[in-house]
Amino acid sequence: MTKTIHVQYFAILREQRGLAQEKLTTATATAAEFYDELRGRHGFTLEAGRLRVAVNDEFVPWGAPLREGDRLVFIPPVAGG
Amino acid sequence: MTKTIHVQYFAILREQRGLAQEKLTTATATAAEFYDELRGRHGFTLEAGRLRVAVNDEFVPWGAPLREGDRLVFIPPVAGG
Amino acid sequence: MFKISDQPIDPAALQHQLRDPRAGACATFEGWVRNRNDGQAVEALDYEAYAPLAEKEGARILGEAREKFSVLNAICVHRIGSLQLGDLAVWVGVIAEHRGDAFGACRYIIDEAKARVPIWKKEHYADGGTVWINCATRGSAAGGTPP
Amino acid sequence: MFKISDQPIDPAALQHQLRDPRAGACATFEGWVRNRNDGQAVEALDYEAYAPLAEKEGARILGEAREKFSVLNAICVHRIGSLQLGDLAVWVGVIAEHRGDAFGACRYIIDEAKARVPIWKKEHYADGGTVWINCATRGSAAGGTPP
Repeated sequence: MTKTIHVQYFAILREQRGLAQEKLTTATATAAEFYDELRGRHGFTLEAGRLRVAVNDEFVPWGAPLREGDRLVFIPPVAGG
Repeated sequence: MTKTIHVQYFAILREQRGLAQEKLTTATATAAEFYDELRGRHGFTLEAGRLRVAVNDEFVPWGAPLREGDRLVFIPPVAGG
Repeated sequence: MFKISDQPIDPAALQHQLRDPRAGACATFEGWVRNRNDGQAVEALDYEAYAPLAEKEGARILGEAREKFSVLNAICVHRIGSLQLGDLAVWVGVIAEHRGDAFGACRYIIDEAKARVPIWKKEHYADGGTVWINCATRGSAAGGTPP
Repeated sequence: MFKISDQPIDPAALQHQLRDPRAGACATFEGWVRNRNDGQAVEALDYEAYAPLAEKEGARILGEAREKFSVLNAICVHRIGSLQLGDLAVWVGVIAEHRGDAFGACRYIIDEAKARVPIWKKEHYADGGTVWINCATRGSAAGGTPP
């Protein structure tokens, strides 16, 4: 079953994708599977192991199931300050 | 042999002496002996063990010899900040 | 209060918000854009944040600091956008009755913020290259634009 | 620079003196007059210093901080005279390339200054009593004026 997911990109992911956000449909079941799909499609250099993921503005485990209309953010290693 | 010593008082010693500085002659040989003499004369409540002593604006050991014209300060426990 | 700001930070105004007659100690930390990093001459920085989650995670960190230390109040503001050398990138201020708690909490907040809050930093070097800090080692394909 | 001042301290001006393009971190500490100490309601404070030795000892402490930590610059100013609640009694500012050194040196300077620099503090309490802090336990004959 496919769902529509809203994805927002920051930092190196935004530059590698060439845009800041997009709406996509996917048949994948979890955040991890979805990132792997996107990585193949957009050529992201970072492996999932170096990222965290947030759904609807909260950190979630990579195994979190995707639901119709979720807003996803993949979070590269941070460097505040 | 007596010498003239200039003494400056701070904080509780200044209040107990009732003045900020004075010139005194003494026959004592060291800072420690001189403080004991003053303690007896002025009724200072603090024992030497709780004080430090400075001669000519430098900390010195209590056994430091006194010389004519020295400027002495007895230093109560500090409480900066 | 933990805030992401696209405007210059005003430390005097923030510290004024912290005034409290019970406080005997105020510790602050400022992160400034410096002219070198890892031996590279830095010319400017871009900061980018995922603001809604950054402010939530920042608020969590302030809450943890209050649990670990006896703190009266704490504020952290992180700047985003294009910054020049010497600009103030992040400000942390903590007040407490005693200095040990003020220092401890201030250090905890900046350490955790740098490790956990989704804010990214892109350095622009004198040689024309750029790197997203931490995203990759300089010079690798992932790291940014080679000079 | 370690200075005893009988005029109000201006933190913004002092921090401005610390600006340096090499610095990535600035840690500051402020000691404020607070409204309680050891359960007593404090109304005001007098600070008194043996200034020539205080400034020498303070300069020694700054030198030690530079030996122990990788510091670019450090300033400490201690106020003397009559202070009211909330007034700034002491300001320490340290800049360094990295925050660990800035925090470590700032903490070292205030800890050593409080332990070693000849500055004395007399508290005035709401009940009319006064105590020279550290000179004696409150209530003893040596401690000051009972209410």
